[in-house]
Amino acid sequence: MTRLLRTLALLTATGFASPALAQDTIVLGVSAPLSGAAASWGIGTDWASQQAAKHINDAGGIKVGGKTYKVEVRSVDNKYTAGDGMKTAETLISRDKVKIFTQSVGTAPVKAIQALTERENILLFTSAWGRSVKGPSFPLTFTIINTPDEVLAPIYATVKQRHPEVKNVLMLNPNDASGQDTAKDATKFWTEAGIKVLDSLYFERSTTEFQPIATKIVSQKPDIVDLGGTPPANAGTVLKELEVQGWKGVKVIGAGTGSDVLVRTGGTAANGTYMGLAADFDGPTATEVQRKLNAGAKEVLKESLNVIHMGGYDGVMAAKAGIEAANSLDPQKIAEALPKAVFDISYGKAAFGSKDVYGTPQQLLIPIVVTQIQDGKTVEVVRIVPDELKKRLGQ
Amino acid sequence: MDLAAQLLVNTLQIGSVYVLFALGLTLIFGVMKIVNFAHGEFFSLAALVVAVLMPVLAPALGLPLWVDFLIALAAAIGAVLVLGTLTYWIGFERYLRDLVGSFILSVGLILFLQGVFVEIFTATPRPVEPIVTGTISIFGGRITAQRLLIVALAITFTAMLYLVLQRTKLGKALRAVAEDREAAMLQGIRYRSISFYGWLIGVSMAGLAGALIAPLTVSQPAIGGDYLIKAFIIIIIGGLGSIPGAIFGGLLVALIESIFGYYYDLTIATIIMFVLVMVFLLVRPQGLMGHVER
Amino acid sequence: MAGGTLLEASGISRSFGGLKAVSNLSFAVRENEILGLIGPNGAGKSTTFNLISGYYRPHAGKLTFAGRDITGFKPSKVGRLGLVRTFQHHSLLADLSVYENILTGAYMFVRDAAEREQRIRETAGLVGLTSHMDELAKNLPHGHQRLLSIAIAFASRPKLLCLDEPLTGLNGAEINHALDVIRRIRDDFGTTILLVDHNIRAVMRTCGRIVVLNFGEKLAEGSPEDVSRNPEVIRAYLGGGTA
Amino acid sequence: MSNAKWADVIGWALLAVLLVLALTSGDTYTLKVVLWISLNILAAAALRFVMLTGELNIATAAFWGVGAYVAAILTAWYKLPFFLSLLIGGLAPMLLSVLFGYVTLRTKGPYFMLISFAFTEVLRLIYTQTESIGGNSGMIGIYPPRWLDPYYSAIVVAIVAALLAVFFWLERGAFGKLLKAIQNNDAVTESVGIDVLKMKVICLAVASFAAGVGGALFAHANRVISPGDFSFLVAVYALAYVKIGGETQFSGAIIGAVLLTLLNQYVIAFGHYEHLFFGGAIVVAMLVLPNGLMGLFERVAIAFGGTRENAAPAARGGH
Repeated sequence: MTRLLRTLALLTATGFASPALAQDTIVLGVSAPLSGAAASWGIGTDWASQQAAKHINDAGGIKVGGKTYKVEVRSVDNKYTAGDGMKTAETLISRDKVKIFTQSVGTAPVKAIQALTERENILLFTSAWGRSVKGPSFPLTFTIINTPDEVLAPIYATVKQRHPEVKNVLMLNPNDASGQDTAKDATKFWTEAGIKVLDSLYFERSTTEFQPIATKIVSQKPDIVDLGGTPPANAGTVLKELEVQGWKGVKVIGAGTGSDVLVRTGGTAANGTYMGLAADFDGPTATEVQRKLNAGAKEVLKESLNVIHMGGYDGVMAAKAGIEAANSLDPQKIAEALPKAVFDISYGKAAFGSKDVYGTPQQLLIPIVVTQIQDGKTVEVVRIVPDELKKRLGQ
Repeated sequence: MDLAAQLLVNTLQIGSVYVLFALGLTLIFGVMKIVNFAHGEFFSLAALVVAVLMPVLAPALGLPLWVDFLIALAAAIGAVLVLGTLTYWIGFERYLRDLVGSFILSVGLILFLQGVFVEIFTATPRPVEPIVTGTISIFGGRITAQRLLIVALAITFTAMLYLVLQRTKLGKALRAVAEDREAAMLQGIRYRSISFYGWLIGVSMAGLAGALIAPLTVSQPAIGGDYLIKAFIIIIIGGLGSIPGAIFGGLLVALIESIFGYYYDLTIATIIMFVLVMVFLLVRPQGLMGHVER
Repeated sequence: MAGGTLLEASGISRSFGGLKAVSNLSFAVRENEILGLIGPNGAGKSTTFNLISGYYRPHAGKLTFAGRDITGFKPSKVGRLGLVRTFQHHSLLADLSVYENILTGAYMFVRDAAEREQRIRETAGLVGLTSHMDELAKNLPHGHQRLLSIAIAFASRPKLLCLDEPLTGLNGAEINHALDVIRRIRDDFGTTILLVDHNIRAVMRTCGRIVVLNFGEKLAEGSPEDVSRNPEVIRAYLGGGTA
Repeated sequence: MSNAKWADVIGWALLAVLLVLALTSGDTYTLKVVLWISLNILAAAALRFVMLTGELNIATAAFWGVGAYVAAILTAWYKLPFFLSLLIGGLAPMLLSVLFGYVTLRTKGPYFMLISFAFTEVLRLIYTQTESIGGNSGMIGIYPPRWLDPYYSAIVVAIVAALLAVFFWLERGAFGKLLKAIQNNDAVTESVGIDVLKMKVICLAVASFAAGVGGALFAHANRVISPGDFSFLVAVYALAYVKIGGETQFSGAIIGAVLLTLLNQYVIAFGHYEHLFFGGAIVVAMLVLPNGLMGLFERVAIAFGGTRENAAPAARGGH
């Protein structure tokens, strides 16, 4: 409850209706689910974003045109829906004069917010998956985590190489924009890898009983089950049910993020699972910043950070880099300056790129990591630093 | 794997928890004539308490896991009773037999309690280690020993509730009040205290369901919502206030979920249930098992 | 003087869970008469009322009203045809004013606003509630409430007004007033009346003819004098409890 | 002037203030808040209108959603004129509500409440399964015509005020009294020739037209819609406005919507505490203001020498 009291104190201090701000503060927006079934994504993202703001302020703030600004992150609950995403984003934009959203989670709300931000000249950083949110028609949108185009080809290739006998795959995804986009991309990449897609199933995010789905999967006898964008807690439950019902095959979670929750829910059934987004922020390849953040999150949130949470931190850092590179607070100028900049984020030095894939350089270049659960531990199987990033860093 | 057997096994294990949850809801309706939309929050609370205690108890006590589970279950019911007493005294007592007032109160409670639960338990999904391991085959349908244990417990609790209602003085009073409040009051039954006990038993059933589901799934503060919608369908089909109706409805809903979830998908299954409810209401507005009114 | 048949029930039956509440009952209400329907508790009077006013559907038999087969008609349709009833319990719109209560009765039958206003005044005047127009029905004294329930029904100016125990709970003076109102409705407006009440003496005093029910069947029918001398009726009342 | 009339004056005055703000304010945030308040007023009034018959119609949310989707499809896909799609956005749910009502309004109280809840959720699930309207992610790019953009809030306030005037006129007239009669005692009402089912269906149809127009206005204000926007919570919030404003008075819906929308704007800043505070506010209001703010107002008025009204009965659901 201490956080609650602190927030209350803060609100009382800053006034009632619209928290007034000191002149030299930049307000950054975060739009993420803070309630409901996906709340843990939003709450972790909010926390990581606040940490980034603290780091920046502790280090003296952001300098623009000779003036120093403090930053403040305001997170709003998009409830994972387009409508609430839109409404809360409008409040941040029109009331709090937010010019940059440093992280936005959930494809449906992000698509909604994007319609607004692109029109009103506002910068949007997002972890939304789909190709449909990127490209030349969205010059002010930047993606700050790896997405199917980066991750899927390497992970599927790894699976194919280690299990040459597999012929077909069955996919399960949450029934929403994120899941549908994932399924679409996954179908493409599996087919390119020479694997037949038997079926592509969906489930509602609020589902708690996965037995009927598991029965359905098992009856089709797939060689591989790809849980795509299924959140780790649900994925673990599905894997456990699959094991109970006697299925033994190759387990893949293309867009799998948190591995400790997966292990806790799946138990031994999670062993052997390949994941595309499950960076281990405690492991030997994690940076110092990531390890510290992760330790902090475990203490405060009782949860390890995942890639989407980390996107909250990286979004704020990228925003700072963009502002300083442009030496301006104008989103247009920042968007022009960002692709040229090389800057510090939680992964170390990073930059935006991938123009050859998307048509515009708006994809954050960070290491692509394929991990596998082995005896309950997350083990890196493949680690690819994008060639483009190497080039930009002069390696 | 024999498909029919597997689907039936699925039905039984899904249904047993639905039945418990819906029993509480229908009992509260019968006695208080309100629909407790906050029922899911009691479910969530119990699930969260079990999910939080299990990993703590095991190393601290060094007892067999099933003993830990029983302790956690008792603690969960304790928490539910405390919350139930508070919400009754502060709120529901004033909204007995007021459908609209209690509805809005319970919806306010949903929002409020979810906020509080996120604050206390965090939004992180919490799994629980298996209490017993192993898989058992029933006529070719496979079920974990864990789930079998849960099903057995759910059936036991349902039977206990049934016995309490049929045999005890309190149970008879509860049924009398549900049947005809005024007649019951004429016989000297104190409605207010009876409705309080009815409420506590009702929310405890939700709590039991939540505590039992905790080892089978991952618990987080929003977990009750999915069960709530299913439970509404169950009690409409079974007839509001009808105990046998809730049992029948719970198993029917689980069967539909199991079969249609297999052949189509779970959302289609839910839509089918809703359509079924519409048809039921058309044919028999008082539900399948409801009393025929003169 | 009584004329032709307004309502005819022929062989109507209705049972509940095997219990026959009304069985093979036939009787007729003649135009412009006041017909009394009496019988011991549980004789089937209320069921009969609910059957003829469409609240229950007969399992057998036929109902004819003003030359029309109304068997199985909804209550609202029966009401629109001119057969309107009052209720024993919950006979009012408790949270509405007297004015609004009577307005509800007139609503379907008078479309013109001024005419409707006139109808409401006239009806209130007839039962003596003119000075209570803005009071809520639930705040009225019991005697006024009984009169108001008659006023609601009569505001529709029905052909047949069926009164279900309008005298229950009234004192002597109130009973006389209510009976006076009932007689005036028949005399001044030519309305036919079917009256059910426990107050046998009052029914005898007011009605031209009486039908006696027992155990869902017709026991006797005739003038008050005939009926009161009928040994079966006497036995039913002495054996069956309250009169 | 009696308390009830004072209450009406307050309600209409609030609407007038909203209209003036919408016409004169240049601040986009103020305009947005005025817009949201107006839409919430409409939802609350539509819900309350059916409450006059005693039924709690959670399907208000469903018809709100149908209006939104229909109007969105018409303007975004078929490029129909905005006002025409608005009209059809009202008529489509109205027609649907007649079918729905004819089937379900034979039940009452908790059964009708639960079935209207089920209907709302089933429609929402159907949207999620319909890929052509974007499934779970919904539709984007639903714009009002460009020339209307600066006046959009004012147009919304005006339309809402017009629909409220219709509700007000109907409620004050014989029809409204009839609805209250049905709520009070449907058996007596039926005995005098009134087809209760038909009246309830008409009442529902009127309310659903307004809800549909509300949904259509919402879709064009938000420019995006998704199934999650039309869950039963829409009706829950509407009911909260009605209850906290005070259900006995027509103005209760207005006052409740104004206050709670403003409160919600405030609690948005609480991040993930939003739920906690909004839910807490509803609970506290239910505990300290059993008759809502209008009830409080009446008590204060009586304390200062006003007269107790033989006011219209409470619009209540259930038995």
